[in-house]
Amino acid sequence: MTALLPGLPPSLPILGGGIALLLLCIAWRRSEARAILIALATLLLAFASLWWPLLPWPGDPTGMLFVPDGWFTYIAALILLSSAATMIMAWRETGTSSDEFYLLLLLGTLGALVMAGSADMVIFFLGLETLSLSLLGLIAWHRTHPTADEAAIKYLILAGLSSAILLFGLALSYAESGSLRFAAPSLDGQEGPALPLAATALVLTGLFFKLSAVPFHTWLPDVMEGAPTPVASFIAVTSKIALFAALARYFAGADLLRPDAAGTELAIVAVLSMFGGNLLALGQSNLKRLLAGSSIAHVGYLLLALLSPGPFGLASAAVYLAAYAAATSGAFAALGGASVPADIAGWRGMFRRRPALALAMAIMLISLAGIPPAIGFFAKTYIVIAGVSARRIVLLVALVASSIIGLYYYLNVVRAMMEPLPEEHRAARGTPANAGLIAILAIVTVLAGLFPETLVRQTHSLLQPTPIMRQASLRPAAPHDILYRE
Amino acid sequence: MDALLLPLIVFCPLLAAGILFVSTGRMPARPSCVIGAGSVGLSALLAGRLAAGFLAAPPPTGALHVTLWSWMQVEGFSTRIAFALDPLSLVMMLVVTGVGFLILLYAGGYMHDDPDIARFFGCMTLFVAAMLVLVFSSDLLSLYIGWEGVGICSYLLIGFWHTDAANVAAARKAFIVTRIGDAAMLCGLLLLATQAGTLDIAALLHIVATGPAQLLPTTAAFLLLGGAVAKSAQVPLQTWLPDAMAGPTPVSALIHAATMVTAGVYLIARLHPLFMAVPAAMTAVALVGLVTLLLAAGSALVQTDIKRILAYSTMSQIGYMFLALGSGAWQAAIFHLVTHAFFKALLFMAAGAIILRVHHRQDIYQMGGLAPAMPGVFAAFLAGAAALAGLPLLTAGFYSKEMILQGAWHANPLLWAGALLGAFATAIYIFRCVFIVFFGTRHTEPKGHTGATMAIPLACLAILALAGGWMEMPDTIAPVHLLSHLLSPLFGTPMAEGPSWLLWAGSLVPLTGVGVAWLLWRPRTQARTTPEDAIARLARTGWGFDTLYDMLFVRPFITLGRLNQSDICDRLSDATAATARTGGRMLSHMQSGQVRRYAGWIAAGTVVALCLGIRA
Amino acid sequence: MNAASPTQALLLATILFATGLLGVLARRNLLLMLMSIEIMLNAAALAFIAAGARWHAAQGQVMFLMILSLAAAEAAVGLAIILRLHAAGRPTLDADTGNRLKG
Amino acid sequence: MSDLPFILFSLVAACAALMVVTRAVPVHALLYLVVLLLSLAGVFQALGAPFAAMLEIIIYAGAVMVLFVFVVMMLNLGRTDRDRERHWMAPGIWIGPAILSCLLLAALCITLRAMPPTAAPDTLVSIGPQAVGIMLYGPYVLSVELASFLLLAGLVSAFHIGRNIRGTGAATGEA
Amino acid sequence: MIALPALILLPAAGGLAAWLSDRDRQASSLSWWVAITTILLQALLLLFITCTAGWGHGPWLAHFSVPWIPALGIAARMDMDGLSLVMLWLTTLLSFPCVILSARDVGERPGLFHLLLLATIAGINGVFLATDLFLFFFFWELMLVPMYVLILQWGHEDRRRAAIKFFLFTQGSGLLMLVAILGLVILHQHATGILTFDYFALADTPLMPTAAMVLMLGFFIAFAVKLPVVPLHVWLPDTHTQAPTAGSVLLAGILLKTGGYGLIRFVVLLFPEAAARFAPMALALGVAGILYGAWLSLAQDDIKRLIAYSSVSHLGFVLLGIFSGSPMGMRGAVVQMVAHGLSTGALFVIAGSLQDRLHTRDMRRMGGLWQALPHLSSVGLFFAIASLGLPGMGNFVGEFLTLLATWRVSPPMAILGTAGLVLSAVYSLTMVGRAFVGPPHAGQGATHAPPPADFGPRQMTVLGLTMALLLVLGTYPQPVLDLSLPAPAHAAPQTEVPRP
Repeated sequence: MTALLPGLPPSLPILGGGIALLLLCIAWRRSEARAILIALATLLLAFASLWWPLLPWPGDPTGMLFVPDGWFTYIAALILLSSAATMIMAWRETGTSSDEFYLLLLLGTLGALVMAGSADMVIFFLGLETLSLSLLGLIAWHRTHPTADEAAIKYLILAGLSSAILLFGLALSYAESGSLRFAAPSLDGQEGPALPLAATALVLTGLFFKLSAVPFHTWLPDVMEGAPTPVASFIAVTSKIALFAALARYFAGADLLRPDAAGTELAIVAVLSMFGGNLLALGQSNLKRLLAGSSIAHVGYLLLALLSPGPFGLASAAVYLAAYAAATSGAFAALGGASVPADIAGWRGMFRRRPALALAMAIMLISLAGIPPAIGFFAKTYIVIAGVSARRIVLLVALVASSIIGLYYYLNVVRAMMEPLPEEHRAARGTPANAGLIAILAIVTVLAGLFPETLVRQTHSLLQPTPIMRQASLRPAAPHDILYRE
Repeated sequence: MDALLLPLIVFCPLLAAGILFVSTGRMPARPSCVIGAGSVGLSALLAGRLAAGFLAAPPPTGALHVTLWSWMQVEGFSTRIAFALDPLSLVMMLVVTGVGFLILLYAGGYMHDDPDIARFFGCMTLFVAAMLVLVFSSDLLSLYIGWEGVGICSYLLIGFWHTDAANVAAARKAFIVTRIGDAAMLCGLLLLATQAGTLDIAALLHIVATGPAQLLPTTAAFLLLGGAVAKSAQVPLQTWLPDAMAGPTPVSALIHAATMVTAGVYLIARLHPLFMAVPAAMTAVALVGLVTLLLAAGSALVQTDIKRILAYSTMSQIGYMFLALGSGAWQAAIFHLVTHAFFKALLFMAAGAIILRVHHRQDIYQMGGLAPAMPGVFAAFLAGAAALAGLPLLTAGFYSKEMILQGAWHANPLLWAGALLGAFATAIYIFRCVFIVFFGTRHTEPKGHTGATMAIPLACLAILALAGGWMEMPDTIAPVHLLSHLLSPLFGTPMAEGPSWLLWAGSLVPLTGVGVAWLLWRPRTQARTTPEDAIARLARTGWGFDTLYDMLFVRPFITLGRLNQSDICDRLSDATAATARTGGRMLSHMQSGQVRRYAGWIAAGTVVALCLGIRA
Repeated sequence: MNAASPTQALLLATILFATGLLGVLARRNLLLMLMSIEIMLNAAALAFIAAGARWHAAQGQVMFLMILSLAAAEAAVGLAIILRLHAAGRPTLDADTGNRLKG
Repeated sequence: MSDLPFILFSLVAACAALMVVTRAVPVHALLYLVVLLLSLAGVFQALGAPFAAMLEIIIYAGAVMVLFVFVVMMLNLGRTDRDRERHWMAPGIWIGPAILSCLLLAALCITLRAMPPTAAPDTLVSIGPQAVGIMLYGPYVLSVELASFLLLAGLVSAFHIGRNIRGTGAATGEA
Repeated sequence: MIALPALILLPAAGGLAAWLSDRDRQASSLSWWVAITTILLQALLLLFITCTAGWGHGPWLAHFSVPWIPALGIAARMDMDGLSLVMLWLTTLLSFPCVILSARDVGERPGLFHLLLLATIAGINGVFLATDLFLFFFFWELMLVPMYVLILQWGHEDRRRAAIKFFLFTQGSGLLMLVAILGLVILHQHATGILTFDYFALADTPLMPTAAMVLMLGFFIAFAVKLPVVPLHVWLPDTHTQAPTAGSVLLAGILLKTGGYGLIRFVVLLFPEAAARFAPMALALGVAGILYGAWLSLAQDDIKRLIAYSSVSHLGFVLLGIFSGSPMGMRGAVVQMVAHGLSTGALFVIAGSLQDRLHTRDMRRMGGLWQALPHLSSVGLFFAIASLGLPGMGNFVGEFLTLLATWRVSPPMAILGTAGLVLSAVYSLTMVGRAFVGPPHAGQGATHAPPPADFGPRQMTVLGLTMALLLVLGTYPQPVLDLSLPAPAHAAPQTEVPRP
């Protein structure tokens, strides 16, 4: 059995089982409470299983479909936690017959986990598309919202397009090397590097699309605006974490400091994302779109970490992912819990109406902006450490310049919340679960910012994705190796 | 004992100033006067006691040194708050406290119905204290405290009646113009401190005397001259003094006639070895003095405001002192400083008494025929005018001016000629004033009478203005050399006297001037006017310096500042912000909502990445 | 050179891929955009099969199967959304007009 | 192996793809798409992948296309739709996409030409269902499981979306 | 010494207490009393620290260190030398006018106001103490946030723009400094293999001249924005103008000084060679600041803007002093900072009071205020005179020493700087002339509003003490001069400084 399931981390079957159970439950009798309980329990179980793996990880990915190394464990923990946060956000927010919502969320989480841990193109592709298809259902969830369909169709077409491009890239890569391992082609010993580079470019398009890096980002604001708030959070957090993990894994063995096309493209996209995201958010009055822009910019910062190999590169990215996940989830939870239109005007005077909520929102925004004492400050510092350490001067300059733009719009929201409101009316409250979530995230954001040592130590040692050797294909390609011919 | 006395002389007025400032608005008029005048009087008494002691038993080093405390002590530079009493500062001390007391006494009468009298006396006593600091300091930097201190007091007092915008403007102008000189002086101090490592006057002069000849003395002397020129209202920084007459008359008497404006003379005299080391600076001092004395006398000839006449006269007289300094006649300069303090304070106070009586009018053409109405004031004014004109034998001004003429003759006969011309003009303008104000038809009926507090100082100063010159006489008349003798440890023996016809010339010229004035402005039936041609107009406006400066410096500066009021750097940062906002709009535009266009971006990005890959 | 070589097949895949892209970019009808995407997916599938043939391995066909399932699922969801759009006020299925999410 | 079928199917496929993209009537495009899929099945066969060719015909050209046909029928398109479609396909609109597509094509062709030779001989071997099956249920058995989740995700999504069509339609109809 | 972190925690805790004490709306002045108590306690604490400091045991007087993020070599390390002590005292002293005068009359939510005020002070104290570069940067950024909210909530009409400008400029330049800090840390790591943010360890980093220059510039720009140095000053006039009075006082009095402090502590002492090479440029910038600030100050109609530009001018002297390359200049710069803090802080108190009373800052609508507000005007006159650098006041000592130090390096620069003194007289007296003296403004008599209240005993006492401090600083600056020379970066305190 173990030979058949190479490297399978136990959290995946747990999730699969949970999905099956939920399916049965839905078939038996619909109940939102039971659905969320099962879903949360599944996530919790999967989370716990990260620390008690059934199968020891040998440390060598050869011949394995999954790489349950430290990087995966960490990312999986983040994915599971942020999924749980999404579920709590969605509690009583998604209307009737919402148990399927949790089913889809679980499916998406499964896809994300698969993607984060995959060592093989097939697996990666399946994870990606599982996530993508469940997202489609989630985005189009609200039948009464006129924008839901629009968001869904946009996502469908663009995701299809990018999937096709990604697939074509994978195919080229396979055609070139004969290996389905999910890793960037190594350029050593090649006569003409054009084909592997072209394949990488196409694959990167697919990854960047899902990561919503500029210029592949255009769908994100629209989709996030059209989707229900928890789903937007899911897109911005869970999906991005998984994709970033996969991207890091893809380039795990590659030397990104070398001025070849892949490194250059990554750097260009990083700079574009930093500026593009921040500038895009600058002009937004809708908070969801603003957060979309912000999340685009954060992808740029993360790419800087990725592009800075060395002792700090991915460790800083890991810390940053955690900070980003906490703050963005928190911001969306606050958005969901505020029960006001998600534009800045709706949030005016929030400090008078819902001081605690406004404070939490302010903490999240401050964290995203990278201002102490929130964790975002430390995380950004850490990324800059990595960048400086790798001497990524241009990228650092871009980070500094675009961060200044970022400060403006984050603080603009804070400012709006502080403005006095002519008429004092109290907005409806969100669910207690959501309020608890917001509180926990706010506290975590501040405490982690004040005492980041634990997080740093967690990420410091673990965290290089294990490189996947390209030549370690399942089937070495040679004529005599063809086992079955007609 | 003396070491305690010296700071105490400064401290008395300083304490009074403190009390008066703190109590402003609550203390009635009389106690204010008592505190103000009394403290200075006490200082004068102490100064007298100190002077007596000094003269009786001069300290062996020639000066009494008192170090109060170390002011700044850092690497390579230290300065102390330190006082020294030597003959020069002794003379100055007596003038400042003595004349100062008389003027404050007078002010008690002059200002007694002003609601802000406490503030007035506060500023006045503060001024006396600052002036004493200036005089006593044995360190150039602590001298600078007094130097700027008197400046700020001058500012406060010129603008004392602050509800009138003109007064405020005059005060500001006075301070700023002198501040220009002060800045030059500060540069000089910086240079000296850098080169010599100290600002202690004695040490500094020692270094100048013994040190290698270098750039230091020349530049420093000229920079310090800049400060002196501004403070003493000499060309080209003289424009503030006439406007400064906006202040109350006692202020004009004390600050803008007797003491502060002579600080420049004092400074140069104090640092005379430095200036002697630089012949060019000496020439410059003499020329500045000559030019000022002639220009100012010319302006005074055509003024109609009695205080402005006196102001131009002050400039002119200080020009004499500068001329003397530039000629190397140090004693003459100090002597004239002393006598000028007497007679010019007298003139101002007499003028103040007149102004008070004629309903605060200052135009001499609106007075006329006042001699019968106020004989005492007339007598005092006449005494002052005579001393100013330098009428022979009787007046103090005669002796000091003679000494200056002698010195100028020794330096350069041309200087002498110019000075003589100035003396001629002096006699004309001051007696023009006398004739117009006190003779002829009465245009304004005087009211009230001049009180005792005003009369006593007038009398005292009148006596001093006439008799004060007898402490120093030419050998031709009587070999009295009290002042020269006193100052000789500092300045050396005065130069020998010139031929005796010089004395005759110096005696006859003022008399001729009085005669000319009588011819032109003697009481007549028809109205007496001042000529109204272009030169006269130019002279009346102080030879157009104000207009020139206004056009050259003030206006461009203000205009450019106004243009840049909103700060061009700020616009640049705004432009950056606007760029960012435009970028945001462009990206929003990219977000057109059309899925085809989004797909286009994706495809374009892919194609570009592909092309990158192929090129690599 | 053998005409039916994997390289030639890859060339065909590329042509189909470009044509599909042309369709996605140029057509305004959502249905036809969806069809164009199907073309692109097919091109990718063809590329995988060609690559598999090049390496004489079965993995290309495994991937083909996965793509097939994706295409089926995506077509199902996509068509459902199109139907809903059609029913809910965008009967022309025009991708360019009627967008509320923008800016 | 004969070259002729490959070349023939390739040509047909390319032409059919172009037709799909340029048809004004969706049904025509759909039919060309079916032609494309069928000819692709031929190409697969020529490449030595008979199993893939069968699946292409059965599932793709069969099942998936039926879905499309079904939807096109439900949409109930008419002459006005065709005219509108023609109008949308004004020549100007093609310029940008064509440039992008051509660039992509050119770039990929250049890279393909630079494809290094493989260790394998340039002969084609046919890889039948058996090989695929062993591969699928051997090392890649997990992918089958995952594919089922993928299909489940698609199913649930499509179900949820599709369930509400009538409701919303009725709602708009009433309004 | 545990008292060092207490200096940061005490205001923070006091602020929280003030905030909580304002929960019930009845006792709105309770929070004010809490705030005053906090400041008093802080003063006592500082007195205690001053008394128990390790005098005579080397330049560093007190030390505190606990590990914070050991994985990255970050510690919560604080050290105090004379310079820190002077700046801390300045902070503490200026908190009094802030709270006693300005915060008393804040309109709504005084509790929050006091919280933010004290939080800013806590951050500033941290900046003056931290000797771990990460900790320093942490405080450096942290002190901006409450200030931002202060301006935003209690500022004047155009507060949004001002607040965001303030934040963007300071924070943005801070990011540059962050990059420079990390660059230094990484270079140190490359050279020695040790990852640390410790100030003393980093001071020994061997650096190539170019690298040192680049890093130095990173620090310099951040501090130059804060100081501010022309042309990076543009945030300052807007911010000062729009900030509430207490905010202006805090900004002008202390916050700007963190820039000067940083220049001394981090630019000059960490990169002595690079700073020396950069000195001519910095001197030129300083002179440009002096003249440009003075010039624009003269052109303003808004009294707060005028004072703000005068700050630009005054702090040009600080730059001159710091980069004159001699201890004398540095001492002069510190005195100038202290004196400017006192005088300009007081001027902002006065300008703020004027705005409270007249509801305008436009000097075209003032004039002749002396008659209605004699106390206020006389105090204003005093501080205007102080700010024009009259000898005998602290400002003169600072300006003289910096100019003297500059003269040794470059006489032309010193001459230009001296020219700034003339201009300072011009704008100071123009302000006095337009606002306090002269004929009363026509509009004032027309309104039948009750005459504005003059300064009462509370204001006069506090401002009187400030005057006294300025005078003492001007006539006997030796204690400050002795303290103000920063301890060298290489003389790290080995362990806990022994108690005397």
